[in-house]
Amino acid sequence: AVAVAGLGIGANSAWSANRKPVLVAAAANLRPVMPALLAAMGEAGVGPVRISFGASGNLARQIAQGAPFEVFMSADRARVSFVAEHRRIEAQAVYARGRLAWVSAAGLGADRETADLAALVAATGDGRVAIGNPEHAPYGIAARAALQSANVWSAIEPRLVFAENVAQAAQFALTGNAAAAITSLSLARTPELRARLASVTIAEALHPPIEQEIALLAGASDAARAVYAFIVSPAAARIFAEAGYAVPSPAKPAKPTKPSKS
Amino acid sequence: MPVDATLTSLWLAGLTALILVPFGVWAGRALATAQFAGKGFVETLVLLPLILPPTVLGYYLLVAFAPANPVGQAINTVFGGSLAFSFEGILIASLIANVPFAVQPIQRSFEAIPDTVREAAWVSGLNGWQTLWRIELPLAWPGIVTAAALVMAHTLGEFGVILMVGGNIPGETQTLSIAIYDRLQAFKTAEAGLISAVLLVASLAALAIVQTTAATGRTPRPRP
Amino acid sequence: MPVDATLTSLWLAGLTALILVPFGVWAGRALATAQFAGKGFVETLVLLPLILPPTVLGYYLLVAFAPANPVGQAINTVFGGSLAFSFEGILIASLIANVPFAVQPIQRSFEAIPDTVREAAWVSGLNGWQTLWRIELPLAWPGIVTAAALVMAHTLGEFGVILMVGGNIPGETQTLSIAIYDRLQAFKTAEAGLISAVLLVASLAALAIVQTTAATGRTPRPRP
Amino acid sequence: MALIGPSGSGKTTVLRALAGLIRPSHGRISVAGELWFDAGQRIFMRPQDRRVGLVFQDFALFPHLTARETVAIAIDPANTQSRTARLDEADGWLKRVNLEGFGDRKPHALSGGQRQRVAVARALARRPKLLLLDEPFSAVDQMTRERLKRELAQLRATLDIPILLVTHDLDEARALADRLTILHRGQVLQVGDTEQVCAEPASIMAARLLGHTNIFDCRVAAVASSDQPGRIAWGAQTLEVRRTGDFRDGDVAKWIAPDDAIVMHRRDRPSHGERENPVSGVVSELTPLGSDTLVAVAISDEMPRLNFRIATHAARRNSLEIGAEITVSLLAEGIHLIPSVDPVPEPSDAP
Amino acid sequence: MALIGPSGSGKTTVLRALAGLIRPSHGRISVAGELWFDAGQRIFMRPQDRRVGLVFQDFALFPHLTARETVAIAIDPANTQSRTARLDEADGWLKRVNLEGFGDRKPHALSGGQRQRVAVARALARRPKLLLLDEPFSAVDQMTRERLKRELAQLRATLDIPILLVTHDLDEARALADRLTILHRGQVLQVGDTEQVCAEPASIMAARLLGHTNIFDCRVAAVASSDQPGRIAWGAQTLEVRRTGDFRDGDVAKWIAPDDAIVMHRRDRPSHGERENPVSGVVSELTPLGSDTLVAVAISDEMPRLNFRIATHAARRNSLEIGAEITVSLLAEGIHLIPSVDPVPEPSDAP
Ligand SMILES: Nc1ncnc2c1ncn2[C@@H]1O[C@H](COP(=O)(O)OP(=O)(O)OP(=O)(O)O)[C@@H](O)[C@H]1O
Ligand SMILES: Nc1ncnc2c1ncn2[C@@H]1O[C@H](COP(=O)(O)OP(=O)(O)OP(=O)(O)O)[C@@H](O)[C@H]1O
Ligand SMILES: [Mg+2]
Ligand SMILES: [Mg+2]
Repeated sequence: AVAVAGLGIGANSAWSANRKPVLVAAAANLRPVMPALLAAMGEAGVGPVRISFGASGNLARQIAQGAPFEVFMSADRARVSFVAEHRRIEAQAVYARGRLAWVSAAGLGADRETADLAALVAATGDGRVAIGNPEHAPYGIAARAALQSANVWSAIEPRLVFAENVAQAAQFALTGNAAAAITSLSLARTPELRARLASVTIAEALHPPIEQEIALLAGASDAARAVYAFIVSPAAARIFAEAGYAVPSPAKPAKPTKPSKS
Repeated sequence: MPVDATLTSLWLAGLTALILVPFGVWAGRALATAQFAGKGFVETLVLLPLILPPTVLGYYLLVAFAPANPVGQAINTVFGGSLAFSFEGILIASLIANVPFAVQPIQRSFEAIPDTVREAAWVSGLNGWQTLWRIELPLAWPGIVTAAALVMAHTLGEFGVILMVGGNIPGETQTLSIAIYDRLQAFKTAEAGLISAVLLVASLAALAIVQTTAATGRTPRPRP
Repeated sequence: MPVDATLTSLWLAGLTALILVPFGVWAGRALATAQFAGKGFVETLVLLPLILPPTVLGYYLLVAFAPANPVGQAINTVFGGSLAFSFEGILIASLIANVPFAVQPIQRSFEAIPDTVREAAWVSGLNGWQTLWRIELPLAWPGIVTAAALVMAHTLGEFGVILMVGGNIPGETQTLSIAIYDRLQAFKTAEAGLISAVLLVASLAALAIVQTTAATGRTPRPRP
Repeated sequence: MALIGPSGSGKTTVLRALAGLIRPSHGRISVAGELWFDAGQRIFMRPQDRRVGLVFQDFALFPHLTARETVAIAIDPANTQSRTARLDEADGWLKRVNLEGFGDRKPHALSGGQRQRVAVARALARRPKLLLLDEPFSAVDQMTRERLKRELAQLRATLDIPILLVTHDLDEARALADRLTILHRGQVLQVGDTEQVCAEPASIMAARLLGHTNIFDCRVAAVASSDQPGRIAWGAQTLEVRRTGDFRDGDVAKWIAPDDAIVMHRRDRPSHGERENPVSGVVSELTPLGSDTLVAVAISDEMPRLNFRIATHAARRNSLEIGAEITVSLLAEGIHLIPSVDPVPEPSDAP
Repeated sequence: MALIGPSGSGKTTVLRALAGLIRPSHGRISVAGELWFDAGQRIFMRPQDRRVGLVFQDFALFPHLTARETVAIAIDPANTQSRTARLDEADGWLKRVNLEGFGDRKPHALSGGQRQRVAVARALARRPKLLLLDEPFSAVDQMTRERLKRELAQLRATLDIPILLVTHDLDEARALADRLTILHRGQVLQVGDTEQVCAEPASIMAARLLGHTNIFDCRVAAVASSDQPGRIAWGAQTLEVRRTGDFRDGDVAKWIAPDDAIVMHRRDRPSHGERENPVSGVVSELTPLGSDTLVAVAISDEMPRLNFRIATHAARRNSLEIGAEITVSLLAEGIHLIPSVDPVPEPSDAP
């Protein structure tokens, strides 16, 4: 019975007294999926956990500087490598692949399974289009790749605005200041966005995979190991898939993981 | 070095100070000399932009700028286009965020001018404007310089609000502080450090100039 | 309502003001009355935390706190553990970020005290401490209150530095402003709006109290 | 016109009202035919438009301006158009207040008296229609004060503007003002020709404020007529007086006599006016005050003492000493009667 | 001890040095056996430890404190331990400066003279070892001034501390001080017994500062001895003098005579001292100054005029008017000789 609010703040004090919560650093794009994950963890007797969301870059840097997180759920693999340069990692694995979605308040013209980026871009007229920052945000890098693959990069570039992360990109579209945004599919599927924005998935083939990697830091507690094991488990994979992530066929461990209790 | 971002930052800091300091003189003087009912309330209101986290402030500005709502429509009409993601937009955001820094120090320095000096100016035939220009402004000078320095420094360092309403467009809304943040996020630590150093040295130089101007403008304290 | 974050924020704002205001009195008075060589430099240095973007400042603090470097080791020895990601850490970060707000207004208000009043106190037999306590502090009161109000308001709204140094750990380093930011990131607009409103009302109330105290403490300006 | 009154009596407040710095709750002010203020008609002319010169009691100099600039600010650009001409004119005013060479100093580098003179120069430079001086010579030395008074007297002669001088120095008031107003607790006690007010104060308070120390009870024994002196009973004595004002026979009153109406009889030879009201007593106190000496004479044990001044050399020649018996004449011309009770309470400036 | 000198001569600066507010570049200060300052030995006692009472020229009250609190602050807690006792004592001091009932007012609600008296009360309440008064009565009315002077005289009698009084009022200096120092441009011109300094200034500048207006050229014709008066040649006249100081026969000098050494000959009857140095001339100016009248007499066209005061009633009785011929005697006793050239330049306070 781990009733945790969407933000994971409510590691509720009644039982956190006897069981020290696992500190998990999670990339901001995981916000929408986290409630479901936490619920499942609770049912599986894993946890309790306390989640700190943040930009993966910030989180990685903080962990590298010794932040007391035991589990790091990054938005890409580069951040985990960065952490690995500074601290020993006990285990790491890709737990999900991010998918991009095109969202727009103005509607999409036609209801399509996958996006025809050229048409979508054309439909925005001279409106602004928001993407994550292609310099560092994993979804921003992917969005740029997708736009380039669709040969619309040069057409749209002058009209692009760069958000710190996908959530902010979505916000730009949500407030109506941007005509459209490329955000994560997981965000696009949240009730808040679905209620006000039309969305369409962007084909994964258009961009390099957004491999979201999880790391278990050296010296982690048993509880943390259990959290790690749960995230890379098929049960979690189902939840990720439902939330709009692509799931790595069999979760492929980069290093052998210790046997988990689940 | 991100030349564009540097120029944007300097331009933004300069314009913000240029607009806010006269406003601060007007508002600070009014708060210092006038007695009216809701004065305490207004004084607190002035501090409001400080209380809200910059990103939150930025978010609400973004909502205000949206073409969908009446405020946004009005803005669109006035400025002939949306303010979001434009230099005008971050300028307005920066103006709002810096109001406390402009008003407070100037208000205090006007409060420190004795009434009898003001009255002596009137009796000498100076009208309101001349009194302001020739007597009050020179005496309030230290406070005005403090305000200018605080506003400029804070604008150079402003991040959250501008990130929120600016959309990080190079040459338009990407400021130096956002450029540094981007470098840090991209793990280009050395580059971030370099830009930070340049920002610091440039700002310190600018502030030193401002403070020196203050010192020459500042009247020595009276000897008994 | 995020009770933990509210408590953390209030505690942080209160402690920061409590520590910084006395420091501001010391430093502001020294800058106002003492004449020394590098004074202009020190005055500019005081503004430095304002110039650096909060996240950048936070980054450098984070690096400084790291156990790997000598500064971090020294800190570890003194505080018996790393400062990063602890309440002590964000407190120190917040102290550094707020130095300009504490020192500048207090310095100006000490500068406004005429030398002869200070001398009259000495001649009346008050030693340095008594002069400070019974004459200078009451006269500098408006500036001190301004400083306290600015520091508290700014700490409540501080975001970047704390996000960087604190690591957003609920119950320890997650402040109200970060909680609001989190809500916004999660598109919980209504909740974010509610928390913002509560933050605003509470801060305005606190500031109103502070400003009223200032008004009663503030001596009316002399009538000629 | 001079304004005197005890400290806190409202002199500065009157000047501030005239300058337009405060709005009285009632009354009207009109100067040189212009209506400046009328509470009833809600007319209020701004200080800028009133063209007054005001020397503030605390000077109120501009801390950031040099003496020259301070004075130049008050010079009307309509009269002196170029800035350099105004600065030159300012130098002229500074010279007239004996501050030549101090034009470049800011107030903090001037002494008290120098600051006050800058304030005087600023007020004069305005070429005012009404000059208001709040103790304008209090901080300057005798020599400079004489010079400033001469300047002021000249100005009065040339400019023909009303001047209101607040001063605590009666001699100054008598030398510079033709009319005198006595203020006490915000009320006008007496107003009139300076010499007349000094010689004939209307109340005990006014007499005290004018420096009278000889104030005694009496009863009118005979009213004076144009050809016949009156008589008053003072203790056991009867004194002859020239005027008895509105008093009637038998009225209780106070009589006062200025210093110079008391003439000491010389030991060696008769003095002028010895017929008039001779009074004998014993010297009870001698206070040398420089060129003059203050003499207190006890007439009898129960009666208050008579005070007068004589030149110190005269005192010496007449070998006045404590305990000596002397006779003085109280000149009938100088004796003045005032009501024995003041309409206002006793002297004190309690709030 | 009184300190006089023209505006800007450094009086305030001297007081500040004595109070320890500035460090002179050289010299030493010792009071009541304690060494307070010695530039050579690098001794400097802090103002707090010097126990001086200083009335600042601009009062320097504490803007945030009431009059009572202001005075209480200066009361030594070592003498009066409880705070309420100190406040009560402060009320006592306020009463002594005639400010009863004003204890709860802050400076901004007090008039100029009231503020000054609070400053005086604060200085006295310190029970100082040295009392420094910078024009402490300049802003108060005559009546209050007399009262304050009486207080001060009493205090001097009871406390036996040195008092240094800066004043522009010579009479005040003569009434309150036994010694007098004349300061000019930061230099001591003369110091000595008050009456002696007044009667025998050492230089032209000192004479002017002491208010002497009769300063004339002469040549010593015969030096005085103990039994024989001296003689000086003044234009065509020869005057008898009692003292000739260090001058020798034939020396060029200036002679001065105070007002009271000039005695007018009455029309009607001979006046005392008429034998001495009779000089005749024509009244060229008459300036009534209240109880006295200033008379200027032109002896001859090329010689400067003699100035003296007589009582206004005496002027009236002798029907003095401009153009009238009169004769005056210059009392030999009052004539004083001074060098005809001052070591310091001409009077002026240019920087
Ligand atoms: N702001 C104020 N609030 C209340 N009372 C005041 C205020 N200012 C002045 N007073 C009082 O008003 C009275 C008149 O003050 P004013 O300054 O006119 O006196 P003044 O005649 O100029 O005295 P002085 O000769 O001492 O300068 C005084 O009793 C003073 O205490
Ligand atoms: N800070 C300063 N810098 C330069 N000169 C100064 C400064 N303060 C005072 N002076 C000059 O020093 C001289 C002495 O000043 P001080 O105040 O001692 O004069 P004072 O004798 O008290 O005159 P007053 O009777 O006018 O008060 C004056 O000429 C004045 O202009
Ligand atoms: Mg007054
Ligand atoms: Mg002085």
